[in-house]
Amino acid sequence: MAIVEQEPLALPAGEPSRSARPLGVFSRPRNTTGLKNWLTSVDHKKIGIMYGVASLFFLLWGGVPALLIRLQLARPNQGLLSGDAYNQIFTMHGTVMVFLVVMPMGAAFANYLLPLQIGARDVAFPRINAFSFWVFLAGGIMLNTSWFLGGGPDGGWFNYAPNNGIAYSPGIGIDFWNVALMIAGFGSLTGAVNLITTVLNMRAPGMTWMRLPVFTWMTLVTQFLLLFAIPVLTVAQLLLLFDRRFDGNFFNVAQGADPLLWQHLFWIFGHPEVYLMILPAFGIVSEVIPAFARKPIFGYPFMVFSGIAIGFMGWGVWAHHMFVSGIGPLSVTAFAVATMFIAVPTGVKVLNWMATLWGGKLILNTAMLFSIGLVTQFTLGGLSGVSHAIAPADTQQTDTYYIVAHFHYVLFGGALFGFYSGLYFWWPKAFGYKLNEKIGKWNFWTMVLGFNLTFGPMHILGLQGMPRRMQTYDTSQGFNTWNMWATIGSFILAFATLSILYNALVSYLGWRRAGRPNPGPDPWDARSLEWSIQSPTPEHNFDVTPTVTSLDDWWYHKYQEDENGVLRRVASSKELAQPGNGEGVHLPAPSYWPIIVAFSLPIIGYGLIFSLWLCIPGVFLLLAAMYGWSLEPADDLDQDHHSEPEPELAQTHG
Amino acid sequence: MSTESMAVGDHSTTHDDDHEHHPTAKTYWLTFLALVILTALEVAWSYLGLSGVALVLPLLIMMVIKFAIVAGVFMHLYTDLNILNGHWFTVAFGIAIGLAVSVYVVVFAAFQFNI
Amino acid sequence: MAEAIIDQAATPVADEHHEGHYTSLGLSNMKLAMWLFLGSEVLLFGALISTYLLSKTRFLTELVAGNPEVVAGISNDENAELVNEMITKGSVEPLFDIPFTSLSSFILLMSSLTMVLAHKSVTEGNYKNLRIWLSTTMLLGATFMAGQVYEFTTFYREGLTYDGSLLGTAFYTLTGFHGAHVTGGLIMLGSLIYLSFKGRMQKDRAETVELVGLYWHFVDIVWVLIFTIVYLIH
Amino acid sequence: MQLVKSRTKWLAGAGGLPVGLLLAGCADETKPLNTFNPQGPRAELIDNLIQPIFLIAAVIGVAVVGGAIVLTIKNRVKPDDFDPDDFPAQTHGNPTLEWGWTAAPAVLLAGISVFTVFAIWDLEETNAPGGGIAGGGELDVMVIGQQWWWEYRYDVDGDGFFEDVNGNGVLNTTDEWDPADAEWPLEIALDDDDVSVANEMVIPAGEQIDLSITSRDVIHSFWIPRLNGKRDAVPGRVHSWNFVADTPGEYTGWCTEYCGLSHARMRMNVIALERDEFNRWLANQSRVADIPSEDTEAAAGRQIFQQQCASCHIIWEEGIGQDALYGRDFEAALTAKAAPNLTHFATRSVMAGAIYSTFVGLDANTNDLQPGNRNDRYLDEYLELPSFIPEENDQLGELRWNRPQLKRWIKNAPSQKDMAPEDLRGMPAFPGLTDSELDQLIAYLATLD
Amino acid sequence: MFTWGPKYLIGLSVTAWLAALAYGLVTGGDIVGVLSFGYKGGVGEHLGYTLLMGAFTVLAMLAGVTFATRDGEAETLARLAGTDTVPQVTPPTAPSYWGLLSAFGIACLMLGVALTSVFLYLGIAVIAVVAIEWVALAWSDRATGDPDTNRAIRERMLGPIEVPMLGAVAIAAMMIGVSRVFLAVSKTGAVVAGSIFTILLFGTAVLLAQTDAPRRFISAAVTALAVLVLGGGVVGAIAGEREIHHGEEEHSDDGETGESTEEGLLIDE
Ligand code: HEA
Ligand code: HEA
Ligand code: HEC
Ligand code: CUA
Ligand SMILES: [Cu+2]
Repeated sequence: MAIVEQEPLALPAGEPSRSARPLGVFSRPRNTTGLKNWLTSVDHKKIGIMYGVASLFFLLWGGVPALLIRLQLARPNQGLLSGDAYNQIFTMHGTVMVFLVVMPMGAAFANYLLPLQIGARDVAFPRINAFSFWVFLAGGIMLNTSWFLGGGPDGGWFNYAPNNGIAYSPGIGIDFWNVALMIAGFGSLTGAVNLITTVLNMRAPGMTWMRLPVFTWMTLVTQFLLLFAIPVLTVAQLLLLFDRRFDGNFFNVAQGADPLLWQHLFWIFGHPEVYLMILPAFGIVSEVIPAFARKPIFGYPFMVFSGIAIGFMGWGVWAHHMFVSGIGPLSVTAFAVATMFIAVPTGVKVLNWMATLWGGKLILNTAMLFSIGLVTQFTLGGLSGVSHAIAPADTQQTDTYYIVAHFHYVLFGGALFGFYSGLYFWWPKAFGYKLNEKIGKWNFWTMVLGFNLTFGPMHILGLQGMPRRMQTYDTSQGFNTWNMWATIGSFILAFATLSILYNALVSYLGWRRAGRPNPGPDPWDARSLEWSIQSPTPEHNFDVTPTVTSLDDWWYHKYQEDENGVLRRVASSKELAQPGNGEGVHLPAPSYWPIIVAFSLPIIGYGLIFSLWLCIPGVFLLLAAMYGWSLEPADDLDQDHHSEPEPELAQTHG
Repeated sequence: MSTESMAVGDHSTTHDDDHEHHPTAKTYWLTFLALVILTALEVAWSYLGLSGVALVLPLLIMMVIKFAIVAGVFMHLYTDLNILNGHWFTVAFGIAIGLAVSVYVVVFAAFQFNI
Repeated sequence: MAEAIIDQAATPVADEHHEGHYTSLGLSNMKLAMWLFLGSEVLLFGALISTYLLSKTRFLTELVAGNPEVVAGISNDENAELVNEMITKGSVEPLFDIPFTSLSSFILLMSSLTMVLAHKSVTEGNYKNLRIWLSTTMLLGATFMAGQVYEFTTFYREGLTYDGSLLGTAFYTLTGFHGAHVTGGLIMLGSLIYLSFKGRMQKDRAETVELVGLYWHFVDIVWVLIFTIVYLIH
Repeated sequence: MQLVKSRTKWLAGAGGLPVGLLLAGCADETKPLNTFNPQGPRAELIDNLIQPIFLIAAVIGVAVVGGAIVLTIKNRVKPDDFDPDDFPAQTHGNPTLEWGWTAAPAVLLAGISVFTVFAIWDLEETNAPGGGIAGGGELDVMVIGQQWWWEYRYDVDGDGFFEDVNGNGVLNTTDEWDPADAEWPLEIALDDDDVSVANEMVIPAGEQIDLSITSRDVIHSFWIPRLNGKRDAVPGRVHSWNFVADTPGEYTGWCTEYCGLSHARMRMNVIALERDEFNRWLANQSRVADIPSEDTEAAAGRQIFQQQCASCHIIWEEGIGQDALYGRDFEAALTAKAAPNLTHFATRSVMAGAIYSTFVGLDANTNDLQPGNRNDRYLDEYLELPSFIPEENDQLGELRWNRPQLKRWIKNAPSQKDMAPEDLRGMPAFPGLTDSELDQLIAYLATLD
Repeated sequence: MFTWGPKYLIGLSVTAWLAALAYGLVTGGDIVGVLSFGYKGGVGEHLGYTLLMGAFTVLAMLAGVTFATRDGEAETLARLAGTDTVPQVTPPTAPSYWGLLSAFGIACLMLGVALTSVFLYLGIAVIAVVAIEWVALAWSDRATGDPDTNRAIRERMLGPIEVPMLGAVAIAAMMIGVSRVFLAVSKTGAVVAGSIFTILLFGTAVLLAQTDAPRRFISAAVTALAVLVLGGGVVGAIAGEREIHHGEEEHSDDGETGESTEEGLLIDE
């Protein structure tokens, strides 16, 4: 796979460019705007935005089932959803939220920001980048088509064996879950390879390890987690695929199989997965808080190393999801203790953020509020996490709403709050206008209210014994009151979740009405390199690759300490920022192949589910497209370069 | 991972193949010979009718040596090691192997002992 | 393409003079990416090998214990002797044909040698030998695959069906996956040969050969593991 | 165990109270699944462990959240006061501090982990080998989950239940054999003395019950919150677990591992009785069923039962040996073949995955899924349950057989509980049964006391 | 005037028609029914008959169309239109064997309908290949005025499909061929054959790499190997698999069972 991006498969060096301009789809896409451009773009910024749009869409799409769950559970013995429908709905809710919302949202920020923060022109492999996105989207769409093609998966998001077997889930929903996530996972994997290479190899001169912005660091750790975790999930899914589709026996107890194998494989992936969901948000917060506290991040090295530590420790705790699975007291002991200690590096992060707030001059705009929101809400979720780590206590807590409360506090109160913060923070960089602060504050406060009202009661419900994944309950169990509150909260939360879209719309219209004023390169007076270029980011990113001399280099271009050690502004952002004219800059050309390759995979996927015959055209298309890809030079040799009269520069690329 | 050496690396450029000192053909042939001998030894060992640790341990050791030889010589990890910062290949691969071995050994232990 | 982006605008002219391009680590992007990819493959094969080991252990325990379903799953009309032997030995060894698999391992090791020689040839600009070694590698790989086909057919005939037993499922999945990787490598080798005949695989493209080589050696390494863990430690 | 108890006690004393207050209303009888209402030493052990930890967590939580809020309010700059050239002190960090707050939680957690580890091992403790039920020391129960009800098998004669495929039917009451070592598939050797009941587990109070938990199909989880935490029922594995109920009473639970369609309707009931009451109960359960005399309604019902129901349900009668049981080997795929043993169905207070009461007050006659009056039930009434059944002209508030619900169930079980009988999971509907036939069936079931 | 397009199509359609008649009759139709499209009397097996008759109809119509347009032949068309100048014609990009191959494919298809499904699949495969290749070729022939460019375009379009497919076919042929040999000989025989083959392969490679072998030599070596593999495969396939079941080696050592002699025979072949 990896060789396809290789230029050597193109014309040899020095060979003059062909004069032919073939027709139709076989010529390279040239559009720089419009739908066709979005479909064929290899620009990391456009891809980042597409990731963002897709995951926001899926947030709503995954929120609808959540609301249905809450409606069903608002009162005892409701009949809104049948058992079957309920099972599909919570499974899809969890799956969509994890795989199609939080993960791609992390990828959105990573894609948009990584090259900018390290001073690069694009990621290492732009076409693979496009491929990663499209393959994620293809997988996501395919997963959701299950609704129309015979029913959604009903195994829960961790889909334990043998309940996921064909005997217990005879529909095709689980096959969709299986195959579609395998496809989406492939995108994450290629994305990880790409982004790691980018960070390792494409940093601007002087951008040493200890000068990387914290967000970049956290994303790097995240991508390593993906790189190593995805294949484990893939294997679990392959085993399931072979069991379900080809009568394998991996989870066939009658043949001596042990169903716990699935749990081990899934959670070896699953636990790193939860950290890779939170680390990008941690990175975002570590950028936002210093910017608006107007002081550097407290304890940069500790922030970095605790992130790395979380990444490593995340690999040693998976069986805390299996405390009651019967893995034996020795394993339980080991994993319980290991799990508890993950609170240490995480605590370092939390306390360092607090120390950054300490003595700062805080500008409490929406982005900052959401970041502080993360610090508080995540901590609550983390603390309940530690209480799960007390294995004996977890035998009471596991599979109750107490767990549901925990993971919504860390996922929504952590990851999503962080992402919202990031959206408000980087919106002007990406789109050239700020989001409305007033609506933003509404957004934040309704979110905090709705969030705590929804998930706070779940702590109590869980400890009062309400199991999760319950289609309904009885009055005699005493769950009525808090469930009602949670349902009310969830609608406030839905309103809050939606309001960022409303905000975007209102802000855009207002901005247009005001004659599209430019917010300037550095609207927040922030610290990292992406603020040293114009907003919205020019297509080529940097006119001139910056040379970095310190952490927060951009900040120290603007401000320097005078002889008294007092920080003084030496120049304005406007003067310092790169003007954004990309003379002579050579950009990778758009390509059709990534999207074609990406969408050939679901064809194979449908084939695996419905009829193997369908795999034949799928594989055919895949092979052909991969070949087309590798024969296509990464640069469009025929294309004129930006404002350069003589078309051919190809020969310089040996 | 000293910050120092990385900082130096930051200013380097790609080393062309001419600058890399890949092994000579002779080294490759000798490596191959070693691999063949090890394989033969492995097979022979498996025919001794041993069992338990006596069977498994030597086989595993030989396996690891073969693994290391292929990775080191054929995949140039040994030579790439010498290049400034080239240990990133080894780091990436090494983390992977370390993670895989430890994680899967733990899984296996959990099943084996079930305690 | 990498160069397009790394084509650091700061020094556009200088770039024309040296072949390598600026990267922070001084390593090639492609090579780094390949190693990262291989790292992730380590986890993949690790999981598959672990699954195999676990499944085999469980299968043997049940078989020796005489679990009728498990016995029925591996038995066919003719292999009573084989099944008995497996039960008495408590091992899957009777199934295997170690001499033949040793030959397979040997073939794959040999193909690693020819692969590395191919790379050497291309760095030396010896395109004839490049083609010879690439083709030999590919033919050896195909021979290995022929051996797999042979082995699968034999095992199947001997009663080890894919769906009949846990062992069968795990064995065919693991070796099949390795086989799929070999096949992928064969396709890459085929492309290299094709490009070489088209005159597009020259000295300055040596890295491509090296990358395919990395992949190929990795697949070989996996076989080193499988051979020892699956076949010899039965 | 002792060690942990003594150490956690003082912690609990210090921490338990405020936390208890914090979760006010938790220890409330109307919440039968409450984890803060331990009724046995196992649950208490867990409770004592977690209460102080909740307290610590609460303190940290309040400190962090409160701290963040205070810092935010204190340090915020009003937009009007904002002066871009007025900087706060540019602190880059303070390694001493940071090492401090790395070490402090680590030390705290190390302390907590000591208690945790002890508790983990304490919970695993199974009974010392003893003389079986007859000796009055202990009770071994095998708990078998399946979609979507529980079966309990009592080892009455104390010879152990299990034979593995090698025929190693060894006592699980001795040290020598751990059920976890059993080879799959297990066969369950029920002797004539042993007892099999569904959905409702009856135990002697104050005695440790050793459970061997397994499953016939998918993973379930056995959980009686007031007695102990949960343990998964995994097919192919036998997990040991145990609990003690301090006082007689009813303890409810819920299957807590997602197990498909009717996971929400797979609950369990444990009734703890005084020892002598328990003995009485056990003696009754060990009996075979009476055969109704000819020409009664019940006899007609028995006829129908044998035609329609006996393919899945067993009722032990004179002459039907216990080893003629269905499910002597239970395999993953045998789901529907395993249906509740109905020999003493009329003595149960719950049915169908413990979602329905088998007896209700008069006012609840027409209301399905209305077990509210379960709270009105008394244990002596439970014991007298069979005698309530045939009464005519009940007084208001008196309990009687839940005929309407039972009728609905037999007529069309899948409409009462999500099931997939077409995939052999659950009980099918019998649309062909007429009203009078249903009455006859129920009359027959009512004789099964 | 008949150009070769309609000629070819008419030929094909007649073949299809005859095949349909034959098929209908063979599978139990009567002559009237077969001739009258089943209007009166039976046509035998319906599906096959319908398919073949359908093929006939389509081909006949195509023949009509090409005849009417004079096969798009420039000269003829010009004459028909009465123009003086013949439109400029670009020479074809590559010689086309596709017509021939498609006839072969259709023949296979018909045989497949009538005889065994192996031919049917082969026919479908051939026709699919032809369809893709021919369309691409025809299109690229008219893409630009420059035959070289046209060839380049054709390669650019079809290379991605052709090269991996051909590669896959080659690899598959090798895998099947060699494995057939292994399967035909005895267990030890497989090891021996494998070793010999490998050493041969490797030895040839080493020799070729060492010496300055002329091109012809290399071609010869490659051809020899290919023949060896394919020939061996065919022979092996014809010989069939040896009796595989466990313990054969022991048996043959004893030399007392029937299988061992059979095995010996197989090796002899
Ligand atoms: C973003 C995702 C995310 C994050 C970051 C975490 C973080 C943590 N999680 Fe969570 N977890 C999930 C997502 C996440 N989790 C999900 C989705 C599930 C359910 C899966 C399912 O079943 O569906 C789950 C389930 C889960 C379980 C299994 C429960 C069960 O099913 O029985 C456990 C058990 O140990 C656990 C523990 C922890 C711990 C110890 C942390 C720690 O990392 C938290 C550390 C943070 C803090 C502790 C707060 C800050 C620290 C300080 C202020 C310092 C001082 C603190 C102390 C000294 C205590 N989690
Ligand atoms: C990031 C992850 C994430 C997020 C954001 C959420 C968000 C929410 N989740 Fe969920 N949740 C999970 C991850 C997440 N969840 C996971 C992993 C599970 C476990 C699944 C399993 O057990 O397998 C779970 C399970 C889960 C349960 C338990 C179900 C059960 O066990 O039976 C519940 C119950 O209340 C719940 C509720 C909610 C609610 C009310 C929200 C709210 O935040 C939702 C807010 C609402 C919206 C975002 C909708 C806004 C849109 C509209 C109002 C409509 C407009 C529509 C269009 C334009 C199309 N979630
Ligand atoms: C195909 C198998 C099958 C048949 C036939 C069948 N049942 Fe059932 N029955 C079940 C299963 C399975 C359950 C458990 C359902 C559950 O609770 O999830 C059950 C539960 C019950 C219960 C509740 C038992 C308890 O202890 O909870 C009663 C009473 C009952 N069946 C009566 C009948 C009667 C009367 C008939 C015949 C008219 C009948 N069944 C026929 C499978 C069957
Ligand atoms: Cu059984 Cu959930
Ligand atoms: Cu976890």
